[in-house]
Amino acid sequence: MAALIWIPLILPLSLALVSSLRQRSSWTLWLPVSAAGVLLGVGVGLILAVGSDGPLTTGAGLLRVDALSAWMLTVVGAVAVVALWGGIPHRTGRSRNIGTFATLLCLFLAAMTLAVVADNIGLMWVAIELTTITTAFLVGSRGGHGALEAAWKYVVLGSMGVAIAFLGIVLISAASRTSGEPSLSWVVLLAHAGGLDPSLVRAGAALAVLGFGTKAGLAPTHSWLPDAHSQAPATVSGLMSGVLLSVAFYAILRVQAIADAAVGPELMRGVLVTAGLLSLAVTAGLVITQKDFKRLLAYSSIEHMGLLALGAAAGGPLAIAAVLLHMLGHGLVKSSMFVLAGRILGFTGSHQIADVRNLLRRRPDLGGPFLLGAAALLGFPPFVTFFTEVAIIVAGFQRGLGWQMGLACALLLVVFAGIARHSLGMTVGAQPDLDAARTSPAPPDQPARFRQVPIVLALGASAVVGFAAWPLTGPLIAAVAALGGVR
Amino acid sequence: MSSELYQQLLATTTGLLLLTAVLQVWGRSTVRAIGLLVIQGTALAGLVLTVGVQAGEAAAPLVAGLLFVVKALVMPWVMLRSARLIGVTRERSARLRPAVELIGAAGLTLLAYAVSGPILGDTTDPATRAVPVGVSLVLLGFWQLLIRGSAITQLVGFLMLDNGIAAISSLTSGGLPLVVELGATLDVLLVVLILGALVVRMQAEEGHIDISELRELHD
Amino acid sequence: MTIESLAVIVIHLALAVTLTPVLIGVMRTTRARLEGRVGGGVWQPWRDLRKLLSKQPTRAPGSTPVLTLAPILLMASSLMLCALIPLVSTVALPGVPGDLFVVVGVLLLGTVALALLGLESGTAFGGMGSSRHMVIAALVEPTVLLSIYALSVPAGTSALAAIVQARLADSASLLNPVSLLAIFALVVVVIAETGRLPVDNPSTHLELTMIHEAMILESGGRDLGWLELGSWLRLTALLGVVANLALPWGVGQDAAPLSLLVGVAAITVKLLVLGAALAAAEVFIAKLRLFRVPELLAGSFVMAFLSVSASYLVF
Amino acid sequence: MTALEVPTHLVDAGLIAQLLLGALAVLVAVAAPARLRSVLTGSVVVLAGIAAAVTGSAALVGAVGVGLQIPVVLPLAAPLEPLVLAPDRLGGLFMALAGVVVALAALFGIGYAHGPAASRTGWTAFSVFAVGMQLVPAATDAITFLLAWELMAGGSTALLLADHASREPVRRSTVWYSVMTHLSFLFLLAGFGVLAAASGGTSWASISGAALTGTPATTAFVLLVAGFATKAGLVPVHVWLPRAHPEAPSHMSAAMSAAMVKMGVYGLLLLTLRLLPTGPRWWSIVLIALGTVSALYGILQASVQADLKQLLAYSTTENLGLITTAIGVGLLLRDSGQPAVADVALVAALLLAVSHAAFKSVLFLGAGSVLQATGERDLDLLGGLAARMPWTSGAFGVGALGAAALPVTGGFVAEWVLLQALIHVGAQADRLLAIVIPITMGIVALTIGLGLLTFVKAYGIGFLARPRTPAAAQAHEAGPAMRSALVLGAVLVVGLGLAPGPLTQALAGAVSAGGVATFGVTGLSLEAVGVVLHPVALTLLAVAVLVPLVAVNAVLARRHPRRDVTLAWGCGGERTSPRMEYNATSYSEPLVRVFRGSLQASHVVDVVHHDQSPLLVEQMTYTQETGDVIEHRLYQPATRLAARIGDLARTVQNGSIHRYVGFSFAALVLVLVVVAL
Repeated sequence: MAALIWIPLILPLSLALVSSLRQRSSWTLWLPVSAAGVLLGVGVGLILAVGSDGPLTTGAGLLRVDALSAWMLTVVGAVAVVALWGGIPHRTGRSRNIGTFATLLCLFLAAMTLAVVADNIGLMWVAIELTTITTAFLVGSRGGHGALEAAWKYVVLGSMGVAIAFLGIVLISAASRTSGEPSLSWVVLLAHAGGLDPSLVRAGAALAVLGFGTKAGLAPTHSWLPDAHSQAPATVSGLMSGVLLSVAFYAILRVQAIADAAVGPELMRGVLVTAGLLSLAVTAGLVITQKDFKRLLAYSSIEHMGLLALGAAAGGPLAIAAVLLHMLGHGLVKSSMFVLAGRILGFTGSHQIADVRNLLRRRPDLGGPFLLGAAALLGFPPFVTFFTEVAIIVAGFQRGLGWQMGLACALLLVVFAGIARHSLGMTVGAQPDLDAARTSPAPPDQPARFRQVPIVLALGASAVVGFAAWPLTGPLIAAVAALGGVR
Repeated sequence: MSSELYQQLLATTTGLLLLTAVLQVWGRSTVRAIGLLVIQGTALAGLVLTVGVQAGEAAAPLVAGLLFVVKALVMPWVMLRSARLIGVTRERSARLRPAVELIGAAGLTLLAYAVSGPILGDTTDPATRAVPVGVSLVLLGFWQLLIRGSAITQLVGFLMLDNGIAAISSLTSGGLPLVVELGATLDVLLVVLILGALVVRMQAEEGHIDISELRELHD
Repeated sequence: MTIESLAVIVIHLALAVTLTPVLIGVMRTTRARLEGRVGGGVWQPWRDLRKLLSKQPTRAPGSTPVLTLAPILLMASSLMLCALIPLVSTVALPGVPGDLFVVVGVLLLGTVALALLGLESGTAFGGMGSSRHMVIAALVEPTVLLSIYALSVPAGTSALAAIVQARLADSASLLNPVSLLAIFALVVVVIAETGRLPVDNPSTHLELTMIHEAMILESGGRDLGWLELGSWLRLTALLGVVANLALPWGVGQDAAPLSLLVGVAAITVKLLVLGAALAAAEVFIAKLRLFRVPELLAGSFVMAFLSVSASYLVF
Repeated sequence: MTALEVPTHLVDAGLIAQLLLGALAVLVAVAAPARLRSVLTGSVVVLAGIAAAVTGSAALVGAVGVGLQIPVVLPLAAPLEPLVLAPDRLGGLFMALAGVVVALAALFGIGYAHGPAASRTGWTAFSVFAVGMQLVPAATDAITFLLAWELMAGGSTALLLADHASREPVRRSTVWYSVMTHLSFLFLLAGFGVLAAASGGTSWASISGAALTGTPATTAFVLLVAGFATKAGLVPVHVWLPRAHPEAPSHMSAAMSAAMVKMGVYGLLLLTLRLLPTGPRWWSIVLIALGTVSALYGILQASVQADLKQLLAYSTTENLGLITTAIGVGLLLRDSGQPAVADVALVAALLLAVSHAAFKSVLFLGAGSVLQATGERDLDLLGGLAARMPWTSGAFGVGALGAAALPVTGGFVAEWVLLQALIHVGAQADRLLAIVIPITMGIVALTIGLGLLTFVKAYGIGFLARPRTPAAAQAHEAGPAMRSALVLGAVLVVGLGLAPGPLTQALAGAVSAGGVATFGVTGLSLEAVGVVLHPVALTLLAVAVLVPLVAVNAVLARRHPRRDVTLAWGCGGERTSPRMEYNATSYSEPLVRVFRGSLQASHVVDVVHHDQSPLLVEQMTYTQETGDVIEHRLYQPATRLAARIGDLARTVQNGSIHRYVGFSFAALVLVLVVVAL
């Protein structure tokens, strides 16, 4: 069974090779989609395998899949399918760099997989830094001043953050020397958590969380995120928001588990609560007068990461399960939202919220899903985000984060107001279309319907997954348990 | 290796690291900064070798060699090439007055010593006692990123930061597993390559590499 | 019991219908005499009524059933009032004990009928009268309910019959502050609800000061007859309530013929005297500007409020 | 009272039926052809409403079920407990209430819905909203409650958008509505969070079992009251009501106003009677203050509105204020050792809720019928509809009677019970009561008075006299489905007024109040305070009075028949233009003057002079705007502040990479210092 782990590592790499060889073929864009599909399948397979046989190890112990990794693999696969499939352009000209684009996407998937299946903080760090490298070109791939600027900021801020994480990992590694068996393996660290040097673990874990928090888009190290998300092509924004942020947060969860076991939960709780509240505050402040809809979605990602941080800070099986589920729900919805944003951009030719009006009337195929997606992001039932938000807040209260959760609720309201106002402003209204001539609706044809499929699937899945006690609760509980269980 | 020699070597390499870092903050010449990076990379490789040999690790020379090649040769070369390609050898404008820059740098070095003590605890291990130098390098690298407007010097700052981490890594834990070390070095190299490429593209598209002018994306 | 109370109700209605025009006649005559005029005589309202009821009413195209129904509804409401309140005797139907809130509800039905009729006329005057009428009715409401409240607290019930009985039994309570304040507030209520001076001038036809008259300006013939009688009956009923609350003596407590007879005589005297007093007082009062009426009503509200507080805090 | 013998599992079956019918409705809404969509979906929703009414009634009289567990993917570890639907008595009442209103609204919607409201989305949203709302009172734990609550909110928000493409204000209204709804949700979430934290569970049983007191209880009380008050549209969180109700399709307005806001009341009752029954005395004072202020402010605003649906919306605030007042009085008395009178006050609250549901449905549906017939909801442009729309006019009239609390309607009975509770307070020994109760009484009385004026205006201006515009002159009567919904609603209003006894008795069971009995067959006896109300006897008496009167009138009418004239109206002179009629704005003018302090009306007189002479006036325009003081003083500054913070926050993200590096650097230094300390 352990061989399964290699599939999502090798396959994207080989597909990357294939697509780099066929630079001009637009079908290469389907390779990453198939890779993501395989990822999803392997993820599900691994969930089943881990569920029956326990964690799988391979690659000289460097790769290990426990319930949490399997869960994350599934999340990555599911979200990537949506983002990649939805992002395939309607009509592709023969462009020179299609193949490069596909190659980078495949490499990105491989890196994500590696990050999730590595049983070694260092290796995971390497994988996460690799994603910075692959996405750097993707972010800048559209060309132009904005893309260049975004790519620069992304790489500098991202690798700076990841460097801090590396510093943290170094310190954790140093801390493990006192326990007799220097190691960077999750399992070993967690097992010997009691023997770790407390002050080094404190520093290391805090720095690691700060560093991975940069990649996860947590304030105050979130600054690269709105720029990168707004400039990257829709697919890439979707992938970054739905996959990259979640995987970075997965790293935080792993580090937190070790730190909590070694020095108690106070430190991590403090750091994560601060980061979470700051993220919510940043989002609240910046969505009110937001003018760019892709940035709006980017800030919404920061908000959701803030929520995850609060959930992780709360801890306990309920909150952690909610965090893991939220990654799935948020990823599915956010990637479809970015895909839609890309199509809206193609339709109106503008990033500006003010330039997008009456979508529901002019392009119901964009406006309807966009509004639904916004509802899901804002946490309306039956979308799964409702359950996870509620669970995180309730668990937070229960674990003694009273005023913090109260503050979070207040900030969530502002975020809600901002996002609701803007998304309604884009989709509904009775104003006459001033630019109707310029943007006459494209005749809805069969391919257009086909392109709706990933979005419908994503939104549909996020609507029903909250009620899917069978078959999801079991793997979810197992994933929580893999983090060291109940604290 | 005798204890004195070990300590001497440690002192020399870490001293060199700190010296180059401060010099980098001080100066404005891009070329000189890149030159200092070569020294810094060499010192780092020396440090890693020293610590590795002292700890009796077989892979130490390998890692040190790798570091030397990448940090003291390849990266400076890449940067120098980028700088030559775009013909920029000096910072265009100062964001802060030089005095402020240096006072800040001094303050950060002090901070590094202040915070390292409690984190590391009381120790007599000479390597561990040298850790504040690494922390200073990290902070000074950040400082460089913060105060410099040119893309190239930012890159220098980033590398300094990275050197600092490598130094800390070597001083505290005697290095990480080889595969991680390799991967990390490769990653940093790739980042530098990407940034170098971006710098060239920036010069081509914008006509300058002053990143404080990159303010098109904002709220 | 039921038969007796039905008999009492019949007596109430008969008395009210016969006495009311006389009461109006007495009031008008009193006023005329005091103002140095001769007046139409005590029976003139009777004659007016007969004349009006035997004239044809009119109907405009597009008018709604309210035109026909409102006068009847006002009459019905006024008659119900007379049936519910203990004018002659406190004997009441089981289940319909003349609860004060019910009485107010029935009274308001009449008010609403009048107001709707004013609007139905479709003229500026009708609407104006209706609007003013309703504003006053709305502002009077707190006084009404609070004075009821004040009177109910000592009796422990809001049933009018029971309150009158309680006051009869404990005549010391008639002159205490609670009672005085509440009765005074009620008098203001009666004045406002029946459109007497200083709230409204029943004899004016100066358009901009009219309230009641403006609403019925467009009505004629039989409609006007019912409207006039209905409004007068309201005056009788409300004056009767105040009279029997302030001076409960003479109200019968059973349905025996003698006590009924005494009751009839007592209420007749009380009503005529009170009516004459009211008319006499009106001679000396000028009508208030409409927008000073709320001040008057606020004053009465304060009295009612004080009387409630007094009922709790003093006794 | 003995619990009726109801099959135990009727409740469960009813819940399943509601869920299935809701799903079926969504399915039909999506699948049915456009021509049949309204009829089919509407009918299914009517059935769902009836199912809720039956289930709720069964639960109200004491039937219990096993409960229906909702599967959720999250592990139900502490503090979460299984998500179970199982209405208790109080919940049953509100479920039945919601069901009846939903059935009426859907029946009306069959004929009314057109355009976007009759689209797939429109009916889907309505179905989701309806079922969500019906299930709110069935929840037995906080999470289920919030789930149903948000389904209700989401469905209503979506349906509110129905007319977005034809009227610009819809968007703004929806933003307000969704934000205020979310405010309510977040308050509830935080409140339940506090309760869950303090009691260790989310089910009502665990929370009430913990018998919380002290800071957690107070915090939760404040948060939850704020949340429920927002949903109930109480001042100062009422601002969504007058925006959302007018813009929603009318069957939706009816369901929102008659049933949805009642979920706020249900929440308040749940909170104060079940979850935190032993609060300090000031809690009830808070409720009374909230309630009285809302009642007075709501009716004042309603009385000066010219927009029919906005008027009705503000009147909802008033009625909900009265209900809250009644609850507050009940709690205050319960804490003051007067349980018998307290029970009467609580029963009054329930009666007010039920009667408001009945008459407000009729009123909003009537307004919808008018809107459909004329395209107008501005009273200043209506008039004369009684002659053209007799059914609508009659039903609306009955509804208005109910809203004005006149006999013999449900509204009258409810306010009668409330007034009885107030005057039977034994306040002699208690100075707090001696101050609070009379003030409450005064405000309630003024509210009742202004309510009378408001509804005389609404009916008189809208339906009587002559049409003010061609649109009103060409109005036509509503179709059969709408008509039957209107008539059914009107029957309910009168039915509640005529036979309050049995219902009240059942209601008393919902709040476990004693001392309420049926008097005779239909009458109501408040044994606790020793008073009776027998509307049927009262009606019989009225009939007895009316018969001779009508007979006399008929005789006179035969002798002197009514004469048709063309010159009537306008003092018998030349026909005056309908423009000279009093309209809604002029009708409330005296009131605007009297309450100028709190209404803050602004007047603009625009005079256009004649060309030849400035002394001659060619045209005059008078505009009166009455603003919402609370909106001006509270919300506008808040939104301005938010915008300023937004502008300020933009400097955080000003594009300078140095600033961004600075953030990271500061965070790094901070972390280093913190871990070193």
